[in-house]
Amino acid sequence: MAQFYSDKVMEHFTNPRNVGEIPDADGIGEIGNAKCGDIMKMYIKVKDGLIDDVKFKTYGCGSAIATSSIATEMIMGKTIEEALQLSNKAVVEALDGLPVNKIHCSVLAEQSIKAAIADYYTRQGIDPTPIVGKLADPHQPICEL
Amino acid sequence: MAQFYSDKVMEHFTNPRNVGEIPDADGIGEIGNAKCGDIMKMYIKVKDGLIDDVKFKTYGCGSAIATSSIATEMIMGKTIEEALQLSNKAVVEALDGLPVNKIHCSVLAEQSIKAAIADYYTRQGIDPTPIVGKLADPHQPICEL
Amino acid sequence: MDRFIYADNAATTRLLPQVLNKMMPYLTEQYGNPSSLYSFGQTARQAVDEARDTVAEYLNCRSDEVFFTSGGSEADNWAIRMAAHAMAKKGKKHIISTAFEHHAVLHTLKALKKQGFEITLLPVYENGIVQIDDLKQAIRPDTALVTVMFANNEIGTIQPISEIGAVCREKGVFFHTDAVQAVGHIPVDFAGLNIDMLSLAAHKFHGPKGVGALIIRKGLRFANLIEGGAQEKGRRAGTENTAGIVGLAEALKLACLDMEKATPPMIAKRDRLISGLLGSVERSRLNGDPIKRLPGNVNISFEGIEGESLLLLLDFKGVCASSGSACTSGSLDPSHVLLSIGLPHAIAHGSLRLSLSQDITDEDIDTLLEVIPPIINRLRDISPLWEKILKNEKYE
Amino acid sequence: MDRFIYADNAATTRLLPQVLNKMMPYLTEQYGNPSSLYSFGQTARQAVDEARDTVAEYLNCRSDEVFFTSGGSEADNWAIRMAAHAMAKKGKKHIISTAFEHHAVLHTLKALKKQGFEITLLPVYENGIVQIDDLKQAIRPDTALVTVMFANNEIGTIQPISEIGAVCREKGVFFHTDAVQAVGHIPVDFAGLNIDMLSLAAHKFHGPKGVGALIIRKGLRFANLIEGGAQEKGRRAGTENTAGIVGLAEALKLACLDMEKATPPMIAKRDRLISGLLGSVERSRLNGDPIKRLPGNVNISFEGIEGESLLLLLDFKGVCASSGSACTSGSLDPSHVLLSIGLPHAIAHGSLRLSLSQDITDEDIDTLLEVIPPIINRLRDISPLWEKILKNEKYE
Ligand SMILES: Cc1ncc(COP(=O)(O)O)c(C=O)c1O
Ligand SMILES: Cc1ncc(COP(=O)(O)O)c(C=O)c1O
Repeated sequence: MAQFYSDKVMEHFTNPRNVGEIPDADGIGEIGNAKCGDIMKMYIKVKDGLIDDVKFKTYGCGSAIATSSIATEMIMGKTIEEALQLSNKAVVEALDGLPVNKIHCSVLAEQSIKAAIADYYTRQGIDPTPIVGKLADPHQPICEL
Repeated sequence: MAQFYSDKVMEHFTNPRNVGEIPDADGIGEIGNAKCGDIMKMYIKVKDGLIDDVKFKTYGCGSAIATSSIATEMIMGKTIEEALQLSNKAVVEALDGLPVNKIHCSVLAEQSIKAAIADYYTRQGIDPTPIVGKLADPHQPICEL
Repeated sequence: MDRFIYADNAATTRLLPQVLNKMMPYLTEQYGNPSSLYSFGQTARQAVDEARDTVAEYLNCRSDEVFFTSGGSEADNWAIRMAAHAMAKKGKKHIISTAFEHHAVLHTLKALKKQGFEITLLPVYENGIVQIDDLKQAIRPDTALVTVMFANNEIGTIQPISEIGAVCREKGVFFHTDAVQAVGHIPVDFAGLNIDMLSLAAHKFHGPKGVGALIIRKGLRFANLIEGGAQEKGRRAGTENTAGIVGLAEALKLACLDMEKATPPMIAKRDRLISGLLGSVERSRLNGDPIKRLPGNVNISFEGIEGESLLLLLDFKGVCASSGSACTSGSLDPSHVLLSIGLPHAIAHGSLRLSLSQDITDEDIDTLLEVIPPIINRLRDISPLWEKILKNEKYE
Repeated sequence: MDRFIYADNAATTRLLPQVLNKMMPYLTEQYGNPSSLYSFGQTARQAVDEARDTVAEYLNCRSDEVFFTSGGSEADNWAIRMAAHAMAKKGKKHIISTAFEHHAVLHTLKALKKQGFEITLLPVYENGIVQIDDLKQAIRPDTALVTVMFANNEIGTIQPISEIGAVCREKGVFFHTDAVQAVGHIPVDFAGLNIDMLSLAAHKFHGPKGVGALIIRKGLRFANLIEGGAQEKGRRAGTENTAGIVGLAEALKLACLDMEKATPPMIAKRDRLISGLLGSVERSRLNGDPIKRLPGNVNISFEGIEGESLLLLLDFKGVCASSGSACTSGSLDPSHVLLSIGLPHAIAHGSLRLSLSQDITDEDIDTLLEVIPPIINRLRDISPLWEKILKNEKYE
């Protein structure tokens, strides 16, 4: 059965890991907008500088859902520093590649994690910008990157 | 078996009637030229005002050969006046039609008969023009009509 | 995989075995070139001529008005470009079309625009139907051509072709219609509708891919798109695709002979599918006029979800369908068709097109009605957009 | 009918059963649209992608340089028109070609001429081969494009493509070659020959009719001939003819794999046919270079007869062949190819093209050598032109 996506993407799309919300999350990040057809929302729980739990909700195409899923796996249990280093490229590689016109989904995943961490710092009263860097405007269409 | 030409054309092309030369012809008419790919040469024998014999030789395509053949049949035994009235249209009809781009062949047939009759009159010392009318210049490409 | 339900007949259709049977001689022993003199070639010639007669018979045009092409796109390009260039010589550089034409038309118009043509795209309103008064107002002394599709490929709405034809004829403006979605599905009467040029594609009515036709009214003569040999009376060069042409004609014949009988049950299935989905999925809406639409077209938007992920999950269930979401096409914006009828982007992204054929059974409809709502719910469950919608939050 | 001998393979070829077998899934169950997302469509997509890779492999180009079209004519039109228009914007409106190109090229050039392009047609001399010095002299600062066919369709002569490619590359002029007669018959190395664009058609090498390709060098990007959907990376719109594309690739593969083994016996048959006919029919001559010609091409003129009647009589004997006579084509002048190599009209009219394939056996060659001379004699017997020739009369 020929597929548009790699087996890995399909696997994550069909059985997404860490779907849902964390009611008492320490940080929440949302990136994307309805106009573009992609919204990712990441919830993190932080304990001792580690990502203790992460969950996501995604509105979007197959690769948007798959990239969110694998990204949560990739940062689960990692330090915040490690999570911040997750690049969209690493996500693409972990999924055995994405079609060219879907690369923006991996950017969304990276950015939504950063946004959640930034939110975490903000809640702690710490300015996230020096740590997290400049984030994409959540209302700017990342799909046009 | 599908054909480009009508059965009648094919029949006359395959078994042309009255092919050859008349060594002591009373009139010979030749129309067409090699450049156009069509030359018809008609030989007639006249007796008591009737076409006593007619033969042809033709260089040309299938319909050129078929039109010459059927034209000889159509004037054989007829009076000169009747032979002069043979129109290219009658030849086309007798052949159950010709493809549009082959109509000029029937004109060649008509003209070559007229040319042979004109030659007959000339040999008799009679100016053929008032009787036969103006003939196509034998060296003008009739195919471009 | 459960059942296999092919509900994407507006994209392409199954080649009917009867049609393939008719084509087979020309894919095997009868490989002669129709332009060859010998009888082996003339047999192919005869097949092409008969196909032309068949097309003429079922579309009510003359045989010598039928020009075979490689498909709908070529026919559209040929008609529009060449009419435009011919008219431009007479100083007419204005073309009228609609906002929701197929890209074969719109992108051709875009190319013409770059070359200095002025394009007016008529609105199609919420129901997806052109209004004749808009057309009347748009026609100017320098209007070269009106090109309006017969039926839309995404939302299936049928345009008032008869009225458009009448207006164009009266005003002396050429009228082309892209009838790729209409031919073989609803009656198409070339002569009776005052059409000057009409495009069609065989693979949309159970014929082969890679073959279509442009019908050009007798007496109209524009330049060629594909120059070369003397095929198609010197107006479309290229060795004839005998098998394809024979297949086109046979498929058209079968579709037209069947149409009267096949249409009412198809409409019944379509309408059951529409009301079933609208009834069982909240915040869903039908796109395009409910009545003036192709017998097999269903197009529904579901808020809060994105079309591609819906298609993928349907694929797991053995359902082939299509969406107007940008993600399917690889472009950024969702379908221009859905935007043209006023859908917001976010809603357009959540659209699903199911296009039926006679292969679809009542059980298939049951299956679709059973399978689709839970998939929508599943996607909504993980959708932050759906969250916002439920909370009545503003989005977009 | 006696034996059936198909000796018109330059017109079109028999679709090989192995090729049809490869196509069959896409003419039956696998009817999915390659542009569709669902797996049913992706199976077709995969087939198209693999076909593209195969073409790339056997022509030594990149997969992303292969654009499928509806045939050779479309490919020629696309390449020439669009390169011309692109270059015109840079003030380059001069195109170089040859006097004996296929009409798909020549008529396209004619259309461009009307639009203000200047066309130089290089002579091809008695042997039917372009001279590289002529090309060098013809190239000007405003030369937009050189288009020279790889091998001629009537007289089979093979052009010095490598030298032409080198000159064009050196001078920075785009080079298109119509390789419709070459591909599948002689080695064609796209990258190695410095070709910028190359046209081919499947039905000339035992593939299906109605499908071809234009190979466009990576980095070159001209306008589209057929605008519309995103197929072929947005450069050639139209729902993909999956079966045709698969057939093209399979036929190309088989032809190329077989070429080394098949060519020497084909050349042997060709040369036996040529020398047999020249030996047994007085006042006959071979048209085109005897060595630099396609393995299957025989083209001989017989004085004093006209080609069409020869073809009809051959047809009775079960022989399919072709002629350069005007009568065959419905035009007035005999083939421009035969005139381009200096044949007088009258002699050009009496030409016969026999184009062989691997189906042709040694017995077939015997039959041809047996059957043809008496037919020539029969036609000469009733030919007043032959009379003149025998009498050494001037004619024409
Ligand atoms: C040299 C050459 N170019 C172009 C063509 C046109 O190819 P097609 O008929 O497939 O369009 C042909 C054959 O007809 C040809 O022999
Ligand atoms: C309305 C409409 N026009 C044109 C086309 C193009 O047809 P094809 O893909 O056969 O070129 C299509 C289908 O793709 C269509 O639906």
